[in-house]
Amino acid sequence: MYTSHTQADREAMLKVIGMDKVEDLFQSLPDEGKFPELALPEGITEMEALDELSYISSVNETPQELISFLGAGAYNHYIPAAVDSILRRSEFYTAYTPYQPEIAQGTLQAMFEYQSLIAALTGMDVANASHYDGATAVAEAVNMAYHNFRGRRKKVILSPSVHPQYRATIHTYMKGMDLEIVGEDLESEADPDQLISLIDEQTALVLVQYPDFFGRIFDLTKLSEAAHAEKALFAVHINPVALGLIKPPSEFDADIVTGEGQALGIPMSFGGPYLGLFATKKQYVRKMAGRLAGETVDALGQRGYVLTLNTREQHIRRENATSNICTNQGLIALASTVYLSLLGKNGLQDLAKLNYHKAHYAAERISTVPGFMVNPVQPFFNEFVIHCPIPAKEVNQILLTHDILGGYDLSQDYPDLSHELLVAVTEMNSKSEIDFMVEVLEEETHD
Amino acid sequence: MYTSHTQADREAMLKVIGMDKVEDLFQSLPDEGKFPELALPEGITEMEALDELSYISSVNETPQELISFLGAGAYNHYIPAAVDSILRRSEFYTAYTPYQPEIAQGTLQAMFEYQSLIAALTGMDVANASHYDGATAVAEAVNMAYHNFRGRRKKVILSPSVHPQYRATIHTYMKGMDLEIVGEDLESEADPDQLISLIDEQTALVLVQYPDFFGRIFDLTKLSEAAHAEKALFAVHINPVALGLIKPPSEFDADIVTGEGQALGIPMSFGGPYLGLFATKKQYVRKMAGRLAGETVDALGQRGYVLTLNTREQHIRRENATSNICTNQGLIALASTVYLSLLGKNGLQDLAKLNYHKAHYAAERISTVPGFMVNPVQPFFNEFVIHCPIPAKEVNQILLTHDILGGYDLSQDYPDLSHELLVAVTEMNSKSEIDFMVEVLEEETHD
Amino acid sequence: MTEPTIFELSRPNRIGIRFPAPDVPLAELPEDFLRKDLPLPEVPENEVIRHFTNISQLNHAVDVGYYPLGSCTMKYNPKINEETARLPGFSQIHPLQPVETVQGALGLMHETQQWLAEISGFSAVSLQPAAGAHGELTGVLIIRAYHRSRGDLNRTKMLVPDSAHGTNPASSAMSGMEIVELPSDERGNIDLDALKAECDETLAGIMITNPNTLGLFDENILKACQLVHEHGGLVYGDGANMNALLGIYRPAEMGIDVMHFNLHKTFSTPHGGGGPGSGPVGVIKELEGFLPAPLVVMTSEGDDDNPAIYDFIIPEQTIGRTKSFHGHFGIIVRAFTYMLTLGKNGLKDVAIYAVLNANYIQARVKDVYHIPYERTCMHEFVAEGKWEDAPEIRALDVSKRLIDFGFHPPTNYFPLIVNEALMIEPTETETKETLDRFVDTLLQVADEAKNNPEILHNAPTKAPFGRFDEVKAAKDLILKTQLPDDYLTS
Amino acid sequence: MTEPTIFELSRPNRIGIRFPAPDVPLAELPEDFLRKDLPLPEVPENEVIRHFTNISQLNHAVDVGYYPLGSCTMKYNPKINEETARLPGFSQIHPLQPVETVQGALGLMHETQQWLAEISGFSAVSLQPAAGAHGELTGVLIIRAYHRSRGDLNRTKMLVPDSAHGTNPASSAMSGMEIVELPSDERGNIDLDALKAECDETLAGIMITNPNTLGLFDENILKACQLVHEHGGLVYGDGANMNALLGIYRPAEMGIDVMHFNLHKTFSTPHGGGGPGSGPVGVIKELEGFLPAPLVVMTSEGDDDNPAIYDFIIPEQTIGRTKSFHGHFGIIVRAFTYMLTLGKNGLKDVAIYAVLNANYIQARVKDVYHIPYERTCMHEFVAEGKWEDAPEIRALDVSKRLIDFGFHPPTNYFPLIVNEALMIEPTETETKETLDRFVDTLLQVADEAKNNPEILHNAPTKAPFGRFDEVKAAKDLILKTQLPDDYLTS
Ligand SMILES: Cc1ncc(COP(=O)(O)O)c(C=O)c1O
Ligand SMILES: Cc1ncc(COP(=O)(O)O)c(C=O)c1O
Repeated sequence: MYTSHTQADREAMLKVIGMDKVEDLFQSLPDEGKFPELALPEGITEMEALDELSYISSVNETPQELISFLGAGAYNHYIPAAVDSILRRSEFYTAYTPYQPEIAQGTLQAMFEYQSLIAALTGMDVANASHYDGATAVAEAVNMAYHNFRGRRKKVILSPSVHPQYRATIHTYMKGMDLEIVGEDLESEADPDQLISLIDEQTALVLVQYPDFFGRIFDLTKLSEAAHAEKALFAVHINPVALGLIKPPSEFDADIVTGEGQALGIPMSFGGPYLGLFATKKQYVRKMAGRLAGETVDALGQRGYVLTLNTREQHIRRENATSNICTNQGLIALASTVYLSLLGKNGLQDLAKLNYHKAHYAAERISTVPGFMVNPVQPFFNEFVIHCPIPAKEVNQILLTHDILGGYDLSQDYPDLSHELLVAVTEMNSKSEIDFMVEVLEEETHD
Repeated sequence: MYTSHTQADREAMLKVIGMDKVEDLFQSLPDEGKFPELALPEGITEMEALDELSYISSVNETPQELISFLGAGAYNHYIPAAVDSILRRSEFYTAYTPYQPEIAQGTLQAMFEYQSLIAALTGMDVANASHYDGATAVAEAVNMAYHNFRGRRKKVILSPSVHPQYRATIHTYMKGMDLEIVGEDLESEADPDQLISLIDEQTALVLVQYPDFFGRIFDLTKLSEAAHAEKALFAVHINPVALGLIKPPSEFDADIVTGEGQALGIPMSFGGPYLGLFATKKQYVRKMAGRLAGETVDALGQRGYVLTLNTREQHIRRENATSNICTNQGLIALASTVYLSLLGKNGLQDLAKLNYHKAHYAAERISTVPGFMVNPVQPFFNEFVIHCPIPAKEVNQILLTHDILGGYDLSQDYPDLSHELLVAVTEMNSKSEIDFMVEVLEEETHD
Repeated sequence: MTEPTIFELSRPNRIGIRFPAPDVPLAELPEDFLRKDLPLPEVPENEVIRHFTNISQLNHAVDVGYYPLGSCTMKYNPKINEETARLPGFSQIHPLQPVETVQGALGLMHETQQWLAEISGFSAVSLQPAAGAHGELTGVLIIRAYHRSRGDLNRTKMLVPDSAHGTNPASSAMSGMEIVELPSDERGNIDLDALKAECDETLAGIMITNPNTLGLFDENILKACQLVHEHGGLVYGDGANMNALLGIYRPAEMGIDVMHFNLHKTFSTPHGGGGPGSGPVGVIKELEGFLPAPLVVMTSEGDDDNPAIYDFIIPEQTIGRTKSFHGHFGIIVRAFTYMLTLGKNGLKDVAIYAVLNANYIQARVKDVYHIPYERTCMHEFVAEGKWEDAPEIRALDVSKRLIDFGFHPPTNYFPLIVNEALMIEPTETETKETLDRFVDTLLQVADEAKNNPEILHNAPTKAPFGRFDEVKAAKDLILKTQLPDDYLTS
Repeated sequence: MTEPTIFELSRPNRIGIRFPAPDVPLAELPEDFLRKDLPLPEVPENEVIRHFTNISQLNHAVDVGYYPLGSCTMKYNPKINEETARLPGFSQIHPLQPVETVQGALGLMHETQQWLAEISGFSAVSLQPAAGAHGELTGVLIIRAYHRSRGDLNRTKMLVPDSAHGTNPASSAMSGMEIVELPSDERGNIDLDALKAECDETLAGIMITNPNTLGLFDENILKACQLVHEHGGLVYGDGANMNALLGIYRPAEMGIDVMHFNLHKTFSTPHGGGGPGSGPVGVIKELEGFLPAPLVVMTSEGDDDNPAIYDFIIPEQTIGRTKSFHGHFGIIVRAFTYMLTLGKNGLKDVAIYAVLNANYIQARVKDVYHIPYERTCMHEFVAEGKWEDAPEIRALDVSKRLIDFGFHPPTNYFPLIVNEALMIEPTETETKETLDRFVDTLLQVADEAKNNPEILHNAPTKAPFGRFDEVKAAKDLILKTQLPDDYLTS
């Protein structure tokens, strides 16, 4: 299909090789099992494939068909057309990792700018060129902290209000480490200061999310101080759009900042590929995993960029590398780079405020429905928990009959939060969508 | 919105100019009517515009929703993904006409290849870089023939089976010429040889369509000979996909070949932008309108291309130019260039055959429905006329209730063909679509 | 840097895209008509992509760098416009579908007609013309039809200023007009005396461009139009320069009776390396009936419960059809998207900043480049690329040298009334920094012209290609790839 | 050629995209948490586009030219895959939507799992891993979990051949394994004696790559796997080189128990300048229960009237979750499109022509470039970039010189067991003409190495940049744009 060997080519090539037929190329393979008859269909043409895939995709229901208030780690944001127009440039998407900098400055400069933007956004000294997603970025923070103390500190303090899937990922990643995780068994909606009492000299890392999984914004100053008092590292997982409005974690003296970059111009795409943000302080740069582009000059004195500090990485250090990561999220990082470049300072601020105002409007309106309650005290960004008069699962079912995705049913991860629904509101939700949801709630839960 | 002047920029610039405010720039304009308050809305953001346009577009019904057998000059063909991926390269689409060849070889080489492909497809010596569409290409053929005889021959013979809209366009274009059009008043489905008796020494041009508007394929040898016997020019308007299967018009010794290039990888897009193909014999190249790229070398001896024979064109020759055309269909010509490059010899042959077989299957099946008749003798390509037992308009109405666009109701242009429907079948129509249409016809016209 | 042609990349039996095998019984092929050979190239998809990707990189383009090409309005082409035009509901509809299945498309066309009418002050707009020149042809044919409808068969004289774009006389000639060229006065305006002298009973009209191709707003415009009207003529407006007037002044107010727009200039639709464009034509009330057919109208306004309903109509005295179907719909979608996003204030900003940018460059270069008609310009201005103390330098040399700095040169040798013209149109979408870099380079090149003319003569040296032998091209007339005789089998 | 960074292009109060004003009443902002400054660049859309367009042109890429980078399978990325992945029904769905609203997505994932299982011979496949290394981590954790489920807590020794990719030992180390490096024998196979010596009751398993990173099919593979199995270990397969085996041989048949695929190599999904990838993991029956959660299953087969129904399940003994959500769905759509278009025969052709191309290049260069392990290779081979009569030349010099001819160099310095390695993977999508041009250039460069070594040392000179000072980069550690102090206000 995408091969182009003519009969003549094949014959000429075999002759040079000194073989009669292409099957001879596979003489060193075991005879048994060679050339299996695969139980797969024959290939189809591009035109048929598009037809089939279009059909399959049409079976899914998108925000065109469903009003969506689902967030919980993936957000429906507007993606400027300019972002995809750059991503479609095949000089970017059909290039490999920039191993030959003389002919890869496009990729390298984009990486360097990505690092610069993420550092600026998080307030940190340095950012790497990406991890797979928010979950693995968080897991790599644990990995980094563990190795920072050469495995000698054996405790990680993990807030229960870190995304449940990220916590699950940490548990998987740390299977091979001699580490204990504490904190998750606090009450589900514990506030960060409740973690302080768990910190001790065995603590390698204290890890919280900001805004947390429930959308709440807490002052992390005390927690950070407490961690640092015991010389533990302090890691904060952020929502990058929120940082258009609220203080960066650097102001809490975070040592590591991770984030899920999907909100920065990446389609929801059923969960991936997303973008793991990872930034740290300069002093930890050699402990950090992942690729780094660094500025330098070429033989002509021209400024340019190369992959640097490779000695941290698996292809040089093998089993002693800071991580096993090799392929990262290059193109997705580029998308976020273009996105942040377009929005810039004022755009991100405006966007963050817009999300904030819409979410607060929604929260206020929903609170007016009898039986529904939103915590009136704790500041939140664009996501919040509503306490429902009936199980959240049932609320969602009711809403779905009206073509609304109500939110994330928290009982899936927090058995005690059976009546709690996590609702996200972005710039994509119009006032009338919010009003419609409130109307449905009013009508359908009224009895 | 797409301007980027900051307050500081504006002030600095006005200062250099020596003005106080931007309004001063417009001092030479009449005061009355200056700075009108337009009754237009304020601008909206990109996100809102996409929303609005998406909504408007969703009101239209596409071949996703409707099974379509509509042709009559615009065809639903499959467009390989590679075509648009090249069209989206902004080096192509944000460039102007290649006036500076040193930095426009992309456009110029693409033009040269387009000319080469159209010449190869039509069998002609030379093709220009495009006209607006099939209709205007045909009108330019008349224009060229008129000027070829310096206005001394005053008759154009036009077959009634040339697309009615093209004929209408000719009538508009020739308003300023001292020309008479004959032939159109023959019986609607007259065959080309019926035109022969109209040819005389006053005839500048004989113009037919091949396959004709009714989809029919005729041998044009005699007609061509008759035209040439009177030293008239002979022009043939073609469907480029048909030429994958049938003889090129060069085999009938055509002097001018025009065509609608939309079938070559251009979306139907409600009628435009399309692509006017225009090719001729070498001896007429200086009479031809439109841009031409020609091969040459640069100062270093490198092969390259420039716009050539500009002396035919309006920017040099002004009122004596061969035509007024300036902007043409550059990017659309590029689309067809990529399309033809992808299909190549075998692809275009396969496609043409596929269209042929499907159309013949449809014709045969429809002929089995009582009261429906298809001319069983005359060869056709992918389009054919069915005679219906009731007015074609009613047939279409019935089909539309089943979400089928039945075809083109010929009575719109040929009052005598009130029960005739022009049906097109392409590779996009599956056998089951055809069978479904036949089923509906059977059920609904049965009484 | 020479890239093989697509034909040279061909090898027998390769293919870039396949089609399914027929799912129907095979019909007999028409033996008498079968084609014997089809000398098309045979190239796999990846080679096709590489080929066109590689040659694309040889182009300068707005997305690559600055493009101050006079008269062409090389503004930025917003990416959202490319997306809306590709929405399946727009790109996949057939032009002959029953109107009830394409109400969205008709509504969009109707709205576009309304926007353009409001911007220009005309009473009706046809979207049918495919480009500027096509709009001119349409407009002049409307003028012709108007006179003929009044029995004025002798009104066939069309006045065209010497500064006009070549399409103006060419379009008039195609419409059967006799062209009389009008001189410009020393301020670059229409010479009123010369105009007056031509005003007789054979006068069909005048084709004016205002701002004219010198980038100047014609100071005699009201009088000129009045004169023409008084003598029974009509005024055609070449709207290529509308970028200077959006929200500033409506052409219909000057006395223009028919005008074309260039959506591919003023309304940001991409030039595509030469096209496609779109050249809607606006007319005053009296000329509505002559517009080309069909035109979109709203047949029912709609209300809260019912959408508005649109249809095509044929104006009573229509000049007919100027092309197939309904105009360049895909381009119209882009332009409509653009207008929607800008709105009335955004449109006005376009003109203000286009004019500000032009005057800024003019002010910064005028001491070094002679401006033959120096006054406040509109969206562009024309300088001369020649100096007494650089006798061997022509405007083209300046242009070629600019290429070495990554700039697209200005328009050369147009308008014809300026010697060694450098026609500079900055457009509104460029930043001050870009303008400054361009001006600094212009100044440097002027200096080189005098002190180091060889650099200019040899330029460009930093582009992928050096200067081309245009004479050879016209002499050899190689207009297609030369295929070897055994092309089909080798 | 240096392009300013996006920060350097910034000017206060410019913006590239705007958002609508709130359509809701404004809420009070959380004063205590408000950010004071946000040092992001301020750049209009056209400047952003120009910037990224310009830097993109500094890249070599598959769509620009040949890219025979060993171990990376830089095959052509079909354009249709880019379209299907962007269908709104795929790109716009939320990962946590109720499964009944995303049956298309689940069905596609299930089909992909089935195709990969059939191709590889494994009994189940998880699509969760994000890349090859992530698949390795997943796989090794499965091996770990398997041993622990049997109470084999001491099985923590992982054997890794010295030719292995760096991710192999790194992944094992992350999973808490102790790594023991195994030497290769003189034919490039696993050294069976060395293997035998390590087979004890602490053996967790072995990580093999077959074809290995020399591009050779390991002739000892069946014995090696048997040995490991006999001693209670499991065999991990690094599937990065599956391009050689599609439709030719199923890895599960060799005795591999767990393996990852690289969809971004074998299945044509684009590399994106470094990612994203997708690294599904296949396992034998016994290991199914350990796969990461969630996994897609068909809960009802469906019939003529009812579609099949799909759901997520959590395997009983799952190692857990290795990332959020369900894997790189957007990449999976591309790979699925690719498999559909190829079908069983097309997949087999991929392997045949990948191997044919590699052997062809090897045959043509082997007299000039020493091939340390010379035998019929699979989809790639490793040559040495050094000669006795060119003592100052290293493989890197050969690579840099190839750049001058428009080729991307082979992989350098990997695998580590070859001195001055040039690892060449032609891929199946290249034409014979391209291979010939590449070979001719390799031969010319070898000649230059001996007769004109300076050319190689100075190369590249025809790329936009010359060689970079990597030491300076590591010393200066400038890892982000250096902003002036007054960045926010200047
Ligand atoms: C002043 C002027 N008039 C008319 C035209 C012709 O427009 P088009 O090229 O769209 O036919 C142009 C475009 O080059 C122009 O600049
Ligand atoms: C042999 C081999 N194994 C493993 C990997 C790692 O795969 P990834 O980069 O997808 O993590 C690679 C890719 O470079 C490879 O070539």
